[in-house]
Amino acid sequence: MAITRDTTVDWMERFAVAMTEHRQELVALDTAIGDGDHGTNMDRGMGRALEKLRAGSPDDPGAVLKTVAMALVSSVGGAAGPLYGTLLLQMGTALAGRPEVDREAFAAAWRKGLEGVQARGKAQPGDKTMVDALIPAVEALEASADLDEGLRAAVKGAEQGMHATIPLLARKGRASYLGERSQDHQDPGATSTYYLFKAAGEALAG
Amino acid sequence: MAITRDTTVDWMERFAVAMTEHRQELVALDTAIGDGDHGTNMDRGMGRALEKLRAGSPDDPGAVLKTVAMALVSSVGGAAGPLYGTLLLQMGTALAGRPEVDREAFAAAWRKGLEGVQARGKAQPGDKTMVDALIPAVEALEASADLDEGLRAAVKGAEQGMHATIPLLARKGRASYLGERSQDHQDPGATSTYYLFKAAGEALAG
Amino acid sequence: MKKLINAPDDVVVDALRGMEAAHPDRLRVSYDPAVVVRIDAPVQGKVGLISGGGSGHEPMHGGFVGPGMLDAACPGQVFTSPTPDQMLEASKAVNGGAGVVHIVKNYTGDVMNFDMAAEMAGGEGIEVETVLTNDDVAVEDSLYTAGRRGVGVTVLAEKICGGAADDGRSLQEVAELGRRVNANGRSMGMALTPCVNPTSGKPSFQLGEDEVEIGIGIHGEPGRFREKIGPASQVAERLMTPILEDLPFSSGDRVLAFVNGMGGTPLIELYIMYAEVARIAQDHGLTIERNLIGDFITSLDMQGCSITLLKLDDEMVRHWDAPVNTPGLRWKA
Amino acid sequence: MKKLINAPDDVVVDALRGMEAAHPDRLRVSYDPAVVVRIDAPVQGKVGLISGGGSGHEPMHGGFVGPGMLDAACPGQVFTSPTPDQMLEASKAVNGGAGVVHIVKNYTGDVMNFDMAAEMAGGEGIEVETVLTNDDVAVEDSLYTAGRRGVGVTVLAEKICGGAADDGRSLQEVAELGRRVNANGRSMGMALTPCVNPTSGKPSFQLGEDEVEIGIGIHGEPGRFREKIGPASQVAERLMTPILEDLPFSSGDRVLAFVNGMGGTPLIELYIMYAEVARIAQDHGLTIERNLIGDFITSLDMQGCSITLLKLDDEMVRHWDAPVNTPGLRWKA
Ligand SMILES: Nc1ncnc2c1ncn2[C@@H]1O[C@H](COP(=O)(O)OP(=O)(O)O)[C@@H](O)[C@H]1O
Ligand SMILES: Nc1ncnc2c1ncn2[C@@H]1O[C@H](COP(=O)(O)OP(=O)(O)O)[C@@H](O)[C@H]1O
Ligand SMILES: [Mg+2]
Ligand SMILES: [Mg+2]
Ligand SMILES: [Mg+2]
Ligand SMILES: [Mg+2]
Repeated sequence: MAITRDTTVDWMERFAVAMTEHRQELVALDTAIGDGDHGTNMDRGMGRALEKLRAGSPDDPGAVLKTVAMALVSSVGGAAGPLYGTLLLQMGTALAGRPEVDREAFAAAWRKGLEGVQARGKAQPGDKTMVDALIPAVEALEASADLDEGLRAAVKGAEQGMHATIPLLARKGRASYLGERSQDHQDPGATSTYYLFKAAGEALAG
Repeated sequence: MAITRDTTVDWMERFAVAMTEHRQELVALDTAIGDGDHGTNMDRGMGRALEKLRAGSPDDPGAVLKTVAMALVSSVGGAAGPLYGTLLLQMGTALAGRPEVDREAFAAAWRKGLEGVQARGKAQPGDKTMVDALIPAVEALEASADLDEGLRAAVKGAEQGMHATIPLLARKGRASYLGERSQDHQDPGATSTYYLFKAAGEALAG
Repeated sequence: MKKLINAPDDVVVDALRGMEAAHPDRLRVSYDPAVVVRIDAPVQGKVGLISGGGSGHEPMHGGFVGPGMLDAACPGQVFTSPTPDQMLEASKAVNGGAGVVHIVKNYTGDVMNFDMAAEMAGGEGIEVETVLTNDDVAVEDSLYTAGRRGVGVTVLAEKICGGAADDGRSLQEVAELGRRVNANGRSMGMALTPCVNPTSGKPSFQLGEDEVEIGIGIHGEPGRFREKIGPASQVAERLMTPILEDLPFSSGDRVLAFVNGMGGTPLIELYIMYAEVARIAQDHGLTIERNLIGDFITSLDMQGCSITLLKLDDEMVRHWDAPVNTPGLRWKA
Repeated sequence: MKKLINAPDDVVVDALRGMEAAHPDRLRVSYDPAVVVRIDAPVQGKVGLISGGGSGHEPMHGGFVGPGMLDAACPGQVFTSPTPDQMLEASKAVNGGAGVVHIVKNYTGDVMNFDMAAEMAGGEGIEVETVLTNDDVAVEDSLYTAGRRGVGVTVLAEKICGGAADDGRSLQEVAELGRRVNANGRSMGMALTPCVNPTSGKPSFQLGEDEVEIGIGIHGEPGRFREKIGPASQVAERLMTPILEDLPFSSGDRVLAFVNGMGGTPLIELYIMYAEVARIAQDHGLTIERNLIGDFITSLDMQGCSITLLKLDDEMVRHWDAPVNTPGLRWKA
């Protein structure tokens, strides 16, 4: 089964719910190695994104992601705003005009999004950022045969990437100010990225 | 036995020691109904006064009291500075030129000092101030037959006056800002005044 | 107690050393007796203007010494009024032949020490006029108490009298204007936290985790009452209502609104308070023609604020707007 | 958490309402997107100067909008960088045809949002030059980290670039000067207490009753190390030593010394710190030609301070001394 406008909207709504539910968890993670606002920022941003979705009613998956991207860029701020904004903007652009999206196109869009995030933030794998959750998830999606399997694998990949950030020493973002004190903490952005894939798995799997 | 220059210096030295020993007690009393500096102010002031006594070596009881008065005026500040300064300045002036001071002259000097304090501070009896310790002490000194008896009576009078301030509602000084909340607290200035008489009893009795 | 100090007993002297090091071009600092004097004092023919009080209220008073405001300030120990010898020294240093105005906050200690100083200055042939400030509506005023405390209006009186003195007004005129400013100004303060006096090292009062103290003084004196903290809008009402009723201020009045921080409150909160003050003033038909927002008369590290409203007339506005060049207040110079 | 606010989510908007109510004669405030613009912007032919960042650092940046300093400021949520649409709006509002300088503190979020804004502004034909400040020596700098944080130097760069822009300098010249200021400035901060973010309601870090945190950031980021509190002289050494070694500053240098309060520290303590800074500077043969003491780049209610030293040249001094008229910094106007 392919990804449609409606399942994409469902994905974004589930992600918004997750950001509200896990707001405190993300705040706690960001308080430990950052400035404690990641949960608040993402929750505020996705709330704004849903408003825009309802107002604009975009008519294909790409347009949905672009709408969310613009809302995040103009309401999240911090590092996560430009990063998630760039991620979804690149994905939306890659999917422009397609009413239905299959695994291959979806994986390609994620690749473009990942490239956009790295271009914007200059983070390398292992720098303890959302990139560490993105890479294994995107690679899993690329490697799998069909969408359902790919989504399952991507969620697992994101989860592993998220956990893998715990021992890492942060080299980008606020956490890098802590040097070694940034170790033994899970990266907030990698955690919100895992929830993005988790929501995708729930909404987009047939 | 009459009061001499040396016994007057001894009196002031004992008062200075008392202000150091009871500094915290006076601070605590002033913290409860004032701004917590009475002990610090008096201790600092009497420390300065002893320096001046050693430097100046005044040659009669009146001169000793004037020296202490000027030192207090220029180093205590707050309400207590002008009040104790005026008290001792008036006493010193009253005793000017006498190498030896008997009970009668001493009592008369205290009366002048008390009048000076009331002129400076406008406090009436019962306003919960040092005046409430001064009045019974001075009256006792005036009423008694000889110096030793007078000093004992004055110390007792000051002590009773000091305790009598506890239930009073403050009408002068910072404590008056508290209205009824100033009740059930002993007045700091009445307390330091009691120590002034106590030191007199120790130093001036034959 | 955690403070950026060397030793509790050195706080005032060390801060004066900082003032002297920071503003050698504007201020002369003497230590015994402690006096801060504008560098070019005495200004011949100009009425001299001095004030003083316990330390711990910075920038008041030393930070207000300079052209357009005070000619000298006498810093006492923390929360303890200065002594007559300081005030005499200051009066001599700023007397340009036109007499000296003493601006005195109404506290027993300040009043008695300035009284002695005025007597001494008179003895040395210096004409002194005293302006007593007592604008704190949190304290009930009566013949049988020490009367109201002088708080926020003191800052406004120092600026406005400074403008008038620069403008060549006579000793009487400057003093009269100062008294008029005091008569038309009302203040009230509140605290979120007590302050910690470096000498005692202890909080000036105890306050619950969710309590505020309404009607506090600037020496950590507890206030009229305490209550559970409410929104800024409610705190503003608590302070504005007694202020508005006391003068009273009435619809059509032109006012200066002064939102003052107690020392530990961030500016962002003072602006939030100002928004509420402006709303309430408007609801009462007042026109805020001038305002002042920031830490000007503080209480060490206390968190909280005070509000002062001054009913303006043209002369006050003119002298408020006049150039001022001090470390703590500066414009048009 | 006890604060003078109405609700955690309204802090920034309510404070902006206060700014708008307090300074209608000088500032224009828009709320969506949130931008504070000087009333007479754009000034034709003048290089436009904007900055922005998370709120909670007041008076920076909104308090520095006005003649001689910033043309506009973009306030983000508390401690969260603002968004590109705010910066684009501000750039449009202040572009007088000579281009716009973005003064950006080096934080990942600020940098990325300003990058996007610069791209958008370029798309609309506005020439943008970015000045990145990264003066915090508490953070080790390297290609493999986010690099040093921008702190105290930002205030100095905003004033000095503002003076240059008023002086008719070109976009390139103003940006170059700003970069030179950053290259010649170093800062370090410390905290006696953490700050409490209104959104989380929790202290940004834990500190013992007798501990200080050395090397903190302005968002409650913990510092390099913590130690038992010592006298002000020792705290000053802790901050000055790495600053002096880093540039390095050497005997004979002319400097501007900036002692900044973190928001909850009383002015009297900042002057005590300044006395120590002046002593240390003198011991190292530096000449302090200018100074700034007070709360200018704060961290909500945090108690503590930061020290910034800027190695001066004649051009910097001239533009520092130039008239400035903003709510937060004002002289000669
Ligand atoms: N340069 C970067 N590249 C990729 N991701 C980054 C980068 N810097 C920060 N991040 C991500 O952003 C997250 C923090 O986001 P957030 O707290 O919202 O922003 P801020 O750090 O500005 O407060 C980090 O946990 C990290 O995953
Ligand atoms: N008007 C007054 N007349 C007489 N004594 C007074 C008056 N006002 C205050 N006092 C005395 O001064 C004492 C307080 O002294 P102190 O704490 O040193 O001064 P301050 O109140 O200025 O801090 C009070 O306890 C009271 O006994
Ligand atoms: Mg964060
Ligand atoms: Mg006292
Ligand atoms: Mg006192
Ligand atoms: Mg942030």
